[in-house]
Amino acid sequence: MDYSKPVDAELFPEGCERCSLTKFMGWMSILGVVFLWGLYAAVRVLGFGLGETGMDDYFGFGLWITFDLAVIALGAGAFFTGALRYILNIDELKNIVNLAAVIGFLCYTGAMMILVLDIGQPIRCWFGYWYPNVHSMLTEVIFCITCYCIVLILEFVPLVLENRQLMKRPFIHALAHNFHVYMPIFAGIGAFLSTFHQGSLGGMYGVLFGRPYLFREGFFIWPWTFFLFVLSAVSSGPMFTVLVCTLMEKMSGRKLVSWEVKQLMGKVGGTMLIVYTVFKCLDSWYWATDMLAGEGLTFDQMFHGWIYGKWLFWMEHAFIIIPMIVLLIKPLREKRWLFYLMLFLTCTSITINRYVLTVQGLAQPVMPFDSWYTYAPNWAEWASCFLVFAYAAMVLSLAYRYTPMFPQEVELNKK
Amino acid sequence: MDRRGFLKFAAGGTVGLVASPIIWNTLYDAVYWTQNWGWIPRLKKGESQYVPTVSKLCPSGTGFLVRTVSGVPVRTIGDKNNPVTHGAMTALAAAEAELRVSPARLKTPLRRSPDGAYIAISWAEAEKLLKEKTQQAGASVAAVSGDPTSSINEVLSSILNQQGSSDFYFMPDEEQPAAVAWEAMGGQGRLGYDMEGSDCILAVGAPVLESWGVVAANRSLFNRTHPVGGEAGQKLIYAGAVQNNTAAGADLWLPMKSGTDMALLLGMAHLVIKAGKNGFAAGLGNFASFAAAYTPEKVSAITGVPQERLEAAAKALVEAKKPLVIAGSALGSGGSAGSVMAAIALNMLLGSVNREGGLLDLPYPVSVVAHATDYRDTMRKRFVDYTQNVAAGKTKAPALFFVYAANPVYSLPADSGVKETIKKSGYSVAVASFMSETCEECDLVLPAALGMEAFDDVQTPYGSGRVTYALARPVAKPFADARSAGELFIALAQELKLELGVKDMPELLYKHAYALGAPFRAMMDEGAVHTARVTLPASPLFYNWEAIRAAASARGEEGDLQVAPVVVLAMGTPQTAIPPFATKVVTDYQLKGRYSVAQMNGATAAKLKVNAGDLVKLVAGNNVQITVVAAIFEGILPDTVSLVAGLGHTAFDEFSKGKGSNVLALTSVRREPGTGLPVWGLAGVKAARA
Amino acid sequence: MEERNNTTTPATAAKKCSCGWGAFVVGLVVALILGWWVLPNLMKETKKQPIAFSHVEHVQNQGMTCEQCHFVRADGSFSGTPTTAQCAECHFTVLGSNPEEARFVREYVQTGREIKSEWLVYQKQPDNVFFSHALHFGPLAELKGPKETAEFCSRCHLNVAETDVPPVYRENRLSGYSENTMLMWGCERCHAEHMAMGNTNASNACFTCHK
Amino acid sequence: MSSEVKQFKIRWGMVIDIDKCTGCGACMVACQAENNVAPAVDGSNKLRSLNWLTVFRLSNHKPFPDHEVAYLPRPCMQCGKPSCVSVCPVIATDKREEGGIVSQIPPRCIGCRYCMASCPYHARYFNWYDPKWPGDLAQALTPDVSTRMRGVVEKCSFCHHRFMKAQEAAVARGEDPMNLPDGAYITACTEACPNGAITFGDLNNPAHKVHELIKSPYAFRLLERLGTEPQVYYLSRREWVRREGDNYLEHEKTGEATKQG
Repeated sequence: MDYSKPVDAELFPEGCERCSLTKFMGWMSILGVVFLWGLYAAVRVLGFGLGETGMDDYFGFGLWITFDLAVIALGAGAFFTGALRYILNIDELKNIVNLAAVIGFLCYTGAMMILVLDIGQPIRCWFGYWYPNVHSMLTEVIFCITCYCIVLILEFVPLVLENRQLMKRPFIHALAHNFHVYMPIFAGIGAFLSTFHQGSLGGMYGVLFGRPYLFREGFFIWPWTFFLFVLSAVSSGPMFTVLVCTLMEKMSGRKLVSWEVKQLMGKVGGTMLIVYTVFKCLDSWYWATDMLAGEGLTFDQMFHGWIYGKWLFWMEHAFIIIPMIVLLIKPLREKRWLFYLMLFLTCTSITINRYVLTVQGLAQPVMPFDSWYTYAPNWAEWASCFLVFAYAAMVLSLAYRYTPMFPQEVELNKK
Repeated sequence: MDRRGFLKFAAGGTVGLVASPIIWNTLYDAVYWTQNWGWIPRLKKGESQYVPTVSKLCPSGTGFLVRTVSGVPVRTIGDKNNPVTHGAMTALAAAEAELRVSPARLKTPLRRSPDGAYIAISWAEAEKLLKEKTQQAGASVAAVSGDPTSSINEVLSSILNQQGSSDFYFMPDEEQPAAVAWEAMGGQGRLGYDMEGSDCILAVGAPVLESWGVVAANRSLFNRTHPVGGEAGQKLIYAGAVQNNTAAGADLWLPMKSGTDMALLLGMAHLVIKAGKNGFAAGLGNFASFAAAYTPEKVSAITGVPQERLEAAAKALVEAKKPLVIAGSALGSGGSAGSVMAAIALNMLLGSVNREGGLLDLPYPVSVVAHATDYRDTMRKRFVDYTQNVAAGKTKAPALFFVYAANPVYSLPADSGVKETIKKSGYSVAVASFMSETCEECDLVLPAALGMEAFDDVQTPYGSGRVTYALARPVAKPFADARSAGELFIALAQELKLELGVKDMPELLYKHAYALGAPFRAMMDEGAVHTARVTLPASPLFYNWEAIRAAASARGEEGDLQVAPVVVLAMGTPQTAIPPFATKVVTDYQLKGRYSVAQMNGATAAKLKVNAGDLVKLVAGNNVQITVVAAIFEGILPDTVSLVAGLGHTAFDEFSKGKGSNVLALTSVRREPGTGLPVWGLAGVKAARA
Repeated sequence: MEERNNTTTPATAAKKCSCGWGAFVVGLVVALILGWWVLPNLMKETKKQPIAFSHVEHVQNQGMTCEQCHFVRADGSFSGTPTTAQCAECHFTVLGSNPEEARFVREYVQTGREIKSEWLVYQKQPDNVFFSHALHFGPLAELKGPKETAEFCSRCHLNVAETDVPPVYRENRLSGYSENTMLMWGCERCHAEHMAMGNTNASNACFTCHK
Repeated sequence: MSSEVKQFKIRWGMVIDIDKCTGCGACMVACQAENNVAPAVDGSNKLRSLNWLTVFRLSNHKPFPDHEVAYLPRPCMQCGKPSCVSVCPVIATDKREEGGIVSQIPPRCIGCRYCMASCPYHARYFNWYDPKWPGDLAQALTPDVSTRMRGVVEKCSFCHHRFMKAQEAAVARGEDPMNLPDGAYITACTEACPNGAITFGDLNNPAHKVHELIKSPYAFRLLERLGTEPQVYYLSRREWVRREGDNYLEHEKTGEATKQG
């Protein structure tokens, strides 16, 4: 036993250094406290009812749905990177695909946790399967998200099995290997499921023909928001993966993924962003000038005061147009801070998009004699979101500490 | 067994469980559990019955069918066969089955212990106490009743009279000033209004579609004269400071400053005289020349009503075949006699007296209980004069004070002296159905049955154009330990060996029906209601212009803003407070959380520099200060704030307590010039942002 | 695992393997017994009816018809089980020698206690179900006597007309449902299949049966 | 994804004459009592008070003294093309039955609130907590509508239980339950309105009063341009009231824009 190393060093990935166990446990305890706070909120919500939240009859959707949509979009790095790596065989991506899978796993399981809180009767959640309404976009979401969640678990398991000590067991070794062989299949199923439910999540809003703020026409049974959600997810997903990776590098002080791979991810996301931006702007233009007028409404009527002001609309658009341009221009893209900033702006824009569709779409009074009301999430909603953050940070910390998530790590940190 | 064996055993077990129904059935059972949680009340089953009777909680005696399931009332539904209210309901009457079991309902007799807390006692003990206290009090006993339509009053007044006391009062209501006015103008019977026969009604200050008169009947009339999607068969003009529910139904709204009713009526008189309507009676010349001073310009300046609307209203009256003018107060009590006199004069000018569709001279209800005070004599007595005198020490406080079906502590201004009277009286007894503010002041609280739980009656309410008589019949057992108030008083009289001439409530009701020629059997068995067009020989009316002039000299209240109270029946009455099911009917422009909402128009708000949603302090002339939330509503006069009445309860239950402020707290008792009548309902306030 | 491989001979490994399969079968059988019989029974609780009512006595010996106690009211609603007051129309005093009857008169008729609210209804539906007997009675008009009526009614109900003591009443501890309560799939045998009992015109819309 | 307008032989509908409504609230009280809606201690928070029927106050937006006021009772519109039905993932809400009433079955509902988001009329309400009837109030529950539990959505059902009872009574009388006479089935709010502002009946049946009323030039429906095809109609002789019934651009006139929609 080497006493210069942390006591759990035997479990570390081959050739990698990690902080002391004490320090690690300290970090985990901080997360644990946040986790318990969220757990308290969750218990209250499950025990007393959703009245414990800040939602009301005008805002049946709030922070939680915004959160779910945002993390599911940002977690899309998993399926998209996976598809590029395993189906299109872009080999460099193997250096980040593990992280993308873990992030995807965390985002989806986190969203599932919030959904359990968000539905009023969690004990009846299986009705979604047993009595499905095939016309509902939400049914599709329920099916695909749960199925994809299983896929993500299957993608996450091999990484756990690759732990140095576990891999010593031949059975697990073989199992992990088998998983890897089947990974392209998982990636394929994942890509299919994920594309559909990302789209369905967008479709959920686009089909609401009673809500002029949200309603969109579309192609066949899918409103335009269906495609916009897919595009926004595939552009922001890889970017979010890079951002998380960079954050982990800053926190651990170790290089984990090479700049080139990140650039590649940025390029991939940026390319998708171009498509998204073009369609998004077209959609907004058509909506503002044509669709609303057909319903007797004006663009101005969609906004109110500061909290539901136009700044959100302009910011959402600016934050995809600027990154699109910057990521297109090579010299700019190569400036690290600018690169990261652009990724961040894109992720912000996607989050704003999910927020305005969820909250502002409901706030906009459709009946002329109705009024604008405001919604603010209360502590219980925030706490349960932080529960997911804490859970994600804990799992990510464990995965980083004990599994070979980053194939390049050893090489990049050679002294 | 080794580990591998165990794993296989577990695998087999899993397969077996999945292949057996228990997991899947339990999934279902768990859902059934969520669908039938034990802590959520289950429905009762049984036979439904619909029994016609009348409401005793709703001031208009709404006729309804009480639906019972296995004998328990669950709903009240308008009774289409009721010849008075024709199936029309009020928000209050619609809530009566729920009010019957509301948390504020009194369950047992309560006696106040020396430390101030209430102790539940038995009826035997309560009756013993009641007998002792009445015997001890002798002639020093007073009583007030808040239910003028009930013949239970006769039993109570008979007890008082036989004890040697004449201090039996009605709570101040809309009729008392009207009776004064009618008499002053030469009326000999009871003032009645044949709204049904009229083709154009001008209601000045009287919210005829919400709280004035026999509201349910007024509404059914409005219904019949305004066919769905068709032409209105009757024009309704409403003058008031706020575009309230009545204004919403009216064909024309005259925005009239609070307290300027007389000026408006005199201005209308001037205009109709000019148009050639001058029904002759003694004093016409003097009245006409007095009214001539009320030119449209002047009236418009005083009342705030735009001149063209005054003229439009006058034109409508002149052109109508059977116009009818009604004056009343927004609050339903504390109104002025002067405005009713002016309204009578206007009706006289229009020829609308003692004819179909006009003012009628109805007979007053008569007493059938031995030694009881007649309705008319009780109506003439002024409760607030009495309580103020007792409070000031000018009159000896009674040794025993009864409060029956009334909540004067809440429903009268703070300086009315009621609280002091109760405090000073030797012993105070409240007979009520709900734990009101007044009950909380009394020494003994006796739970009274509701109309649907006991025998009671509704004699012609004020505002009617006919003589009507309806019985309230016991449809259900009294809630908890409540008892019929009528039977309680009859039993008390019997204990005291007093003579009533009736042995129980059915006999009392029978005697009343007999006196009116009403079909008692059908009323008792089927809930039939008696109505009759009975009018007295036409009274020799005259234009008592001097009394009108005196009353017109009343000064307005001082303050930057006038308070215009709005009464809505959904808020209940002072006796019931807010029914549990009405809290959602209370709007966000009436109440916001703990605060009353003061509505004002944009110009007023700009002047006060307040925005919608701001907290505002209102300070009244009597230095009472309340905090309200401002709301902008353009259907209200400048420099006026509207507050809804019925808030600010400190008793009752969680549905009423601690919500907003009592608008009556802002008012003070004044004396009307000429008649000397105690009046209130107007309040001037100063406002500042809180 | 490597160590174990070193110490196990192929023979013992094979033996273990077969013993392992045995374990699988044992697990399977135990679970099936638990899942099909033991646990479902544990979930249920047997309850006793307040009175050992005999239909045989009333129908066969006294010649009563079903409709004397179970009838459609004028408004179309169904009376269900009779109330104490209805029973007391005959049983105002003890009529026979059955001790249960004497107990009924003593404990219910004389005290005014309501038997209807205590009687355990075998087919009891939850509050959220609307069931109209009148709307299901169409073919009843054709029925001639108690026998046919009982036959018709027992398509849904237990055939109690020929029972001398009330059948066993068992209730699920979690859901509170009687084990005889017809579940939605049972209703759907006709409501989802219009022709199941001849053309019944049954709608399968949610509000047809839920309130 | 747009479902087609559903066609039925019977189409229960309501005609609400706004000019007759004075906003007294009797309909709301009757509705709560009839349908076992639990009372709220603080009803002044309109975003959390569960009401199947809500009365809105309308304004002509003119300053004093030209201001006019009107009241608009809003039940569930029982849309011909409901925005809520197609979105429900578990078929807790449906429009399938003869009569065209949009059903909502709380025991099926999982509480996702997607239907609430879809409804532009805010006709749907959520049980944020378990309903409570303090003290003895539960004694006044009717046997007609099951009590709900926390975490489910509910809405106006046009007092559907009364439809069932009317059918039951018709069968007991030996009449055709699918051809009820006018007035045999009306909702609790219709019955309670003292001003007779609400008329209820089968829109398709010429023997029913509503059949004619909806042809009035003063008739309109809420938010017709969205294409929801409500079964609730409103009447008003006042142009400004009709204009409040839908969204119009400045130059658009009522009655015109909706025809094309």
